[in-house]
Amino acid sequence: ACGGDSGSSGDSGSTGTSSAGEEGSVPGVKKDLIVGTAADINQLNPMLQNDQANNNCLVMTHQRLVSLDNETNEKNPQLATSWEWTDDNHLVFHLVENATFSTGEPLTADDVVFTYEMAMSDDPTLSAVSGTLGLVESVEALDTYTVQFTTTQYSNELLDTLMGVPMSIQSKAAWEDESNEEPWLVGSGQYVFSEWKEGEYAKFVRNENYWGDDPGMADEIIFKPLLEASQRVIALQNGEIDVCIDPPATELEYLEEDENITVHTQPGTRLFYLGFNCEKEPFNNEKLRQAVSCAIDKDYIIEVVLGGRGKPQTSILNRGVWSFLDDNEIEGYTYDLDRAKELMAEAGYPDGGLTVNLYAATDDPYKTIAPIIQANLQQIGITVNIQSFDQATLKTECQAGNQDMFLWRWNVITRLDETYRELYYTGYPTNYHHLADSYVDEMTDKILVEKDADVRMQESQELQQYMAEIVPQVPLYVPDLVIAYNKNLQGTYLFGGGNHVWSHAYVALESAE
Amino acid sequence: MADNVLEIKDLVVHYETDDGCVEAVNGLSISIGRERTLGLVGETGAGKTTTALSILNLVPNPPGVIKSGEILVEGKNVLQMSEKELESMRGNDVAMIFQDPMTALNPVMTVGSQIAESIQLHQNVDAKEAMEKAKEMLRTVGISDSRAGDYPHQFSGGMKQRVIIAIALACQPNLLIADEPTTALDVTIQAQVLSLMKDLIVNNHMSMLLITHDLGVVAETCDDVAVVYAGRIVEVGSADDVFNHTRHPYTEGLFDSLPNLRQRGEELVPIKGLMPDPMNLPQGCTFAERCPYATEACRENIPELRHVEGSHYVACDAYRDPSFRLRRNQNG
Amino acid sequence: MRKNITIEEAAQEVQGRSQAQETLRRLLKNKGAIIGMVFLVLLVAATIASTFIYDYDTDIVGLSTEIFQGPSLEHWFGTDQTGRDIFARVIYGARYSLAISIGSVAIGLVIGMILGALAGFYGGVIDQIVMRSNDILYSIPNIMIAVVIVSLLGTSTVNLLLALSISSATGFTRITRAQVMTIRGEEYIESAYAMGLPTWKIILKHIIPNCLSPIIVQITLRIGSTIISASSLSFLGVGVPSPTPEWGAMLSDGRGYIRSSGWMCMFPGLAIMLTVLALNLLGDGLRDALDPKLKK
Amino acid sequence: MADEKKIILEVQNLTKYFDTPKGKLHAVDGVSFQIEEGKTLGVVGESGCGKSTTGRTLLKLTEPTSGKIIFDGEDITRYNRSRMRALRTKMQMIFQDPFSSLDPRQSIMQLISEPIKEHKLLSRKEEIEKRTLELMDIVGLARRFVNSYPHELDGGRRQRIGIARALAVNPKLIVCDEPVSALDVSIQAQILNLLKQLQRDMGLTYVFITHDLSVVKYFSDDIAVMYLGQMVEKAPSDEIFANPAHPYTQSLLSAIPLPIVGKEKPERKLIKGEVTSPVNLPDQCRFLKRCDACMEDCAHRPNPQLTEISPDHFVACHMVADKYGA
Amino acid sequence: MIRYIIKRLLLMIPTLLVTSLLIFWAMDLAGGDPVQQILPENATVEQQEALRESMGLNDPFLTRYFRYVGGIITGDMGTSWKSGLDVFDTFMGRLPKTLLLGGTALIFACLISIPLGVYTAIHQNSWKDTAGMVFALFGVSMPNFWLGLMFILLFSLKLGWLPSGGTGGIEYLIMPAATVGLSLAALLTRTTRSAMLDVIRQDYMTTAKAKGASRNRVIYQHGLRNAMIPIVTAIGMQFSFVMTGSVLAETVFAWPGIGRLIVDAINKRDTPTVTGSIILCCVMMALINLATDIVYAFCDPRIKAQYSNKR
Ligand SMILES: Nc1ncnc2c1ncn2[C@@H]1O[C@H](COP(=O)(O)OP(=O)(O)OP(=O)(O)O)[C@@H](O)[C@H]1O
Ligand SMILES: Nc1ncnc2c1ncn2[C@@H]1O[C@H](COP(=O)(O)OP(=O)(O)OP(=O)(O)O)[C@@H](O)[C@H]1O
Ligand SMILES: [Mg+2]
Ligand SMILES: [Mg+2]
Repeated sequence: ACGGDSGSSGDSGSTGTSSAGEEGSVPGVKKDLIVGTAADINQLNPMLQNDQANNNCLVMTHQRLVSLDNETNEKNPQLATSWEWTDDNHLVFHLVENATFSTGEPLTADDVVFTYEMAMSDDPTLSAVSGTLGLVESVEALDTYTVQFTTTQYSNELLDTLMGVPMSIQSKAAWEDESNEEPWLVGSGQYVFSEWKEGEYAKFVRNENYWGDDPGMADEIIFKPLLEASQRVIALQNGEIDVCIDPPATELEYLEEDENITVHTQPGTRLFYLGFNCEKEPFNNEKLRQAVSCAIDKDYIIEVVLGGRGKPQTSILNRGVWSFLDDNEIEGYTYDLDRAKELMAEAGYPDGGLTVNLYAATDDPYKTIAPIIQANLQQIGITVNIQSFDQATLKTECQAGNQDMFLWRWNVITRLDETYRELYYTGYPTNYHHLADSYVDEMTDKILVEKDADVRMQESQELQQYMAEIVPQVPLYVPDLVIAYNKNLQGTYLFGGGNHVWSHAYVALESAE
Repeated sequence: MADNVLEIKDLVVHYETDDGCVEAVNGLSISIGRERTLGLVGETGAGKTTTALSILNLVPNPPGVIKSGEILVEGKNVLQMSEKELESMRGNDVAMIFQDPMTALNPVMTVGSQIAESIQLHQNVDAKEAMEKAKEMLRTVGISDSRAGDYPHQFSGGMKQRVIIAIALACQPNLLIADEPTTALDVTIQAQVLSLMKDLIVNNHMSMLLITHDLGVVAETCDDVAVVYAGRIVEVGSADDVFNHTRHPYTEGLFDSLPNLRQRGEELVPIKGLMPDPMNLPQGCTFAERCPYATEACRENIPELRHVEGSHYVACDAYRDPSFRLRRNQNG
Repeated sequence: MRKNITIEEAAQEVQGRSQAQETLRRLLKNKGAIIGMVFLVLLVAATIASTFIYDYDTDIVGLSTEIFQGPSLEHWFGTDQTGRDIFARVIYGARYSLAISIGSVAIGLVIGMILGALAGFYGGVIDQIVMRSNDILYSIPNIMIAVVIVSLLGTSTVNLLLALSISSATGFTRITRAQVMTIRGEEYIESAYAMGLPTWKIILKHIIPNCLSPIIVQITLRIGSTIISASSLSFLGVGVPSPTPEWGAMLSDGRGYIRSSGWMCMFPGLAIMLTVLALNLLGDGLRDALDPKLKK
Repeated sequence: MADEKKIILEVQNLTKYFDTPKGKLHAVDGVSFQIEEGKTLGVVGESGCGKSTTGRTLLKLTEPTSGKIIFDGEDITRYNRSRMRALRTKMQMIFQDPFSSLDPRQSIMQLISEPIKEHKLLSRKEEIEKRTLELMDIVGLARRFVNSYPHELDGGRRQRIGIARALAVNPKLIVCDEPVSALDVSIQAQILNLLKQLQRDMGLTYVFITHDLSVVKYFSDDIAVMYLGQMVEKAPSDEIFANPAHPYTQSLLSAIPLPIVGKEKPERKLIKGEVTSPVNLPDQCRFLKRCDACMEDCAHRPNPQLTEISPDHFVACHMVADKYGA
Repeated sequence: MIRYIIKRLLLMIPTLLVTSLLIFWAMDLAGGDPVQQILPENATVEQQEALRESMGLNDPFLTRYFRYVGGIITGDMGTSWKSGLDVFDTFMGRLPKTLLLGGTALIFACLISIPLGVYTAIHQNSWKDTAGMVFALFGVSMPNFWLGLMFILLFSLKLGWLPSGGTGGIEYLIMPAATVGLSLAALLTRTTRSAMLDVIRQDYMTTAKAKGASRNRVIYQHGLRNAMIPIVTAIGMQFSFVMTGSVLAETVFAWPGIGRLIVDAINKRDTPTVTGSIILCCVMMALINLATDIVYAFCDPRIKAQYSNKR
């Protein structure tokens, strides 16, 4: 698949067509790893950024106290060697003692305290995540390598929050250095930010001061936004990139045929769903919501949108999350037109004759799903007007409650509370369903603080069952997580949710060439 | 015969358009002697410009086609010349002046360089010398040479026409074709330009074909006159022959139409009707339709040019009857 | 070849042929224009017929399991990602492209003619204001204006129509103004004043009708270019929203499947191209037929 | 007295300036004259000297800058458009270019009947049609052209349409702006004959604008010579040809090429220089720069005014005025 | 001439003020709450409010507008809500890409269209003319994004000769530039042909021939120089077409130029980027127009004279 000139070197050359595979400083490892992404980065300040493209970079350049194990979903030590709740209000971390930042300076409790104090700041130019640390009262250093969090109450999920990318530990010294205009770029990860050409690529180079025993392999890791999915596929096949994130379902067969390319598939977690505005006519009518749920042919959607590479589900949780109920364990309103029509009648619309709007983003896959839903609902007499928005507007509109139905996605795989609270808790700003259900609120609060895992499991499953009954949303499908890459790609780890960690990935050079 | 600078024999030129075939010139013959000036007079659409263009083989093709005939410039047939020979003849042996000075100059070139271009094309001189000569030409036509660097739009109509004359005369051609050179000018300017042309022609021993519809201009300028009607010569002779011993009814009609010969208030005697549509010319004499003397025979035969006396020829079959006289000549 | 007829008879032969008739005669001699007209007539006929042949809900936007089928006897142009027959959609969709472009050109024409006529006829301040604002609009690429408008007001056919009519209007303003300014200086306008006609009658009876030729040409060419603009916008995702079988939207849909199902892009694009080609052929024919330069 | 001539049009000190980017353009600058009913005033001069502007201003097709126009006893100088519209039945215009002065989209019928309809001279359709055909007969246009369009006709016929249109309202005064200069001599003669005949039949008054002196001599009773917006000489036709007084008139007359061969011709008197631009003129004699005869002090004296040197013969020249000792 | 240029430059100021006001107003109407975009979805209401206040979004419209204009004067066009980058820098960073694409396309178009236009014009009504015109007609009838897609289908997917998108070496430029260039070439061919046809009919062409100039000299020295005037006008007008074409080609070929910058920014409701970029676009267009007018003056001395006359 690759031809090309090995002679080209230099910056722009290497971002473009380094398919020949120049050897980097690690023997047998290609100098650079080029990842074709579906979105460009836009902000590398961990506390101000809010999307996945940035996350993927920040997990390479920064580290957190605790990290999530890709395979086991266990919490692993990262900058902290151990941690414990000393009582309901105190969480104590013991830090690694030899950690350093990319600048070479040591990472100590002071940096951690500095980081969290900044995170809790209400100054929107410093932190956008203070809300998630609502129950933390203070953070203090007990000694150079011990940090204590003081909280208002015990929370099952504080640790999970602290695992999040925004909570990456930053360098106090860098922030205090006036001459450093972008102090947030200093982290302790395997790679260091090097260059960003907006719209073209973002380049990261190996951190030569890395303190751990798992350093990066490739000299450079380059993220190259190729927004059009088919273009990424072609670029991969032409050897312009080593990894193609989210290859489109329709083109997988070409990739699978290509002997230089590996297509990796694993069950995904991201849930695409059809949400209702439960506060407003007509979908404040539970029966109607159930009817809609019965009218939607999820298998067809999966076939069309994913070429069959995905799973339908009934639970509102992300697949694979602790306590998730698979379809054989939960009862819901699945595709059944007759039942849908009955429910329509029960809802007070025996002859249909209902017109509703559906808010959807203009991009894939929403623009493909929306017409299918439109066609599905036509069959039970509901006329759907599709209204397309960019994602930001869609969120604003949904928050304002202008939608009848909306298409959206959710991917939170560690924190139960985040899903229950942020999507369904009465009055929560991101509760686009505008659901106000005291039972849901009550259960959510319980699940947050319940220390007994079995009880918590049961509560969570009850809540899932309840949700499946009141249908604030119709969970449509979870796409399989598919990634295609150069067959020589080694050492890659995939986060279950599709948050890729590239810091250990590299392309091995073929010895026989 | 060899003394003729130009000789056109039986020229036929048609314009083949989508709407039909325009028979612009139909067997026209003229000749110009050395250092003579021939006036070609005729109404709009008579084929004067077409004839002039044919001499340089510049009839726009398509739609124009020179069907047949012979055009001898200094004894060489223009219609058989190669493109190269034509180029070296144009501007050098035969030069041409066009009707409308407003459009005949290239608006994006300085007048100096337009004159110099002509010189450079035909004489083995470099650009600087050519420009020097161009300036000299400008002086000759009465324009200060400091204006050589100006563009045509900075000149008035009369001055433009002078520039055009300068271009035409730059290489001292033997024959100058002037297609209505003064029609677009005011009378006072016309008088200036005509007298300038006359002087230059005489001084340079050139011959000229002057095309016009103004009989006054012909009388002022020309030695010989040819009257053209619907693409044919109907009368040709010396100016005195044509003006004072008019033979053709059409020529007579032209004179009768002129207002200044009569007293105020008197009826003019116009030629009745219009020139025939060159897309479907009538059979026979093309003027028969309008001719007060026409007989049935006139509508059938195309009259030949017949000799009258000296160099005077007329194409009118009425003279088969030897006693035939035009009204104009009856009392004179 | 040489017929023996008199001038009078000749005149009688051409008698009473107005300029419009003359134009039509010349138009009908133009092969390209004929091809264009025939194509357009067939297209309009087909799209009208498709109303009776297909059911919108099932055939045009409905779902089917025959997804991604290549062109075959059954599906001439193949099927798309939800199994819809592309031939049906292309034929049915002609109405959107045609309606949007004709609609926006019509709106633009009315606005542009009024503004252009005012600016051209009265000159002075009115002219300055109209032409300055026109220049501003003209200097921003049309597609940007359209993208801004549509994305501000929301993606819908009506907004698209509005956005497109703005760029039409600027074009028509210019051309009308130029025309009116030329015609205003013609002697027959002065002659009409001398006859004692009031200004409004002169504008209506003499100026407007004589402005029309280049405007008519412009209309045909505009409709063509607007079809392209409209589909470009749909392609960028700010035009007609997806299940509607608008050609640009179909192309935008098909783009994701270009490799596996190239026909999804191919046919709507061909439809656009041929329609615009037909309009251009007609426009060129009209231009030649109306061009006074060729009259001689 | 009984044969006291009726003055149909009187113009006093008519001025028309145009504002151009280069400055004030004196198109017409203080022109005065009178015309008796049934007579023809010829206006001659070089291109750009303001002949057409004078003609247009007479009909108030352009507003004069100053001066007075008295038509048929009425001072029409300040008449507005709508009041003028009613007067259009009395004064009409024939234009120079028969190609551009007819709306190409109208048939001959529409063209000729337009003024009739506009002024509601007749109301019934048949009457209008009948009158149109009559007018066509009058101007010698064959009736069968009634449904033709201008582009199908030759220049002479088109000019006949223009005349018919002007005649349609039965005007008293017609301003003819170079009506024959675009035509061939043979056609020109036909049109001149027609105009003459119409004047005789209908008692029309003409202002006849032209640059062709031979035509004007043949056609006019009085001749006014204009130069750069001003009238430099005015006299009866024969007088001006016999005794041209102004140096400009003299050169103009001598510049006409006469179609005479072999007989003695008047000597040529060429004018030097080009036509001066009428923008921002100095307040001196306007012919100064091109004048052969001018005297030393002409440059220091103001612009000469018209003086009567013999009955009805007016000249604006210091030299002439001095000579006749006004 | 210099005075004319200065006058034109000064005239741009009010135009730009009006334009910026319109765009600012339009983007304001569009809403697009930046706070939603900047902050994570779960930010608190207080945080949102604080951010709004700190960005000055709660001020009245005109205050914000004049602050914005004031910013522009001091060279600050704001920062993107999306990427946090300086708008001016972002635009300027992208501009070379668009100029490269547009410029290549334009040169490519001129290289094809001018000779072809002249050629067809001098062979008017022959089969060569017809063939050239059919090419041009297809070119103008083709939506250029579709042409781009078909190029990808053929050259990247079927033949594998060229990369399907992105930037890098010259091979990345070929298809986008050809896409924009071909449509442009078609348009310009038509313009050149008709300009040339007009010129060929002019008297001065006959004058030149009558001087004895060779056919080529007449066509290129006299004809083309005069025909250049309408051609330059057309090229000037086509800059807006080049921009439009670039937006589409940039989308089709993932070419990171300003067209895509603006379209992306509009899609993301990144108001500062949209406003700033469009204003800069207008400035660019105005400068290009001015440049066209100046080139004009060099093509046509009559126009040069007009410029000097206009005080
Ligand atoms: N390019 C052309 N295509 C078609 N017909 C033409 C063309 N050029 C001239 N003709 C026609 O050929 C005839 C003769 O034209 P030509 O120009 O030679 O006449 P002319 O005597 O010079 O007239 P004028 O006095 O108007 O200059 C006219 O009927 C004219 O319409
Ligand atoms: N509307 C106008 N605006 C500005 N200048 C004008 C206007 N109309 C005429 N002029 C100028 O006024 C002067 C006199 O023009 P006018 O048309 O009256 O001359 P003319 O004697 O009729 O010339 P011609 O013989 O060429 O018809 C000219 O210099 C002309 O350029
Ligand atoms: Mg001629
Ligand atoms: Mg005039």
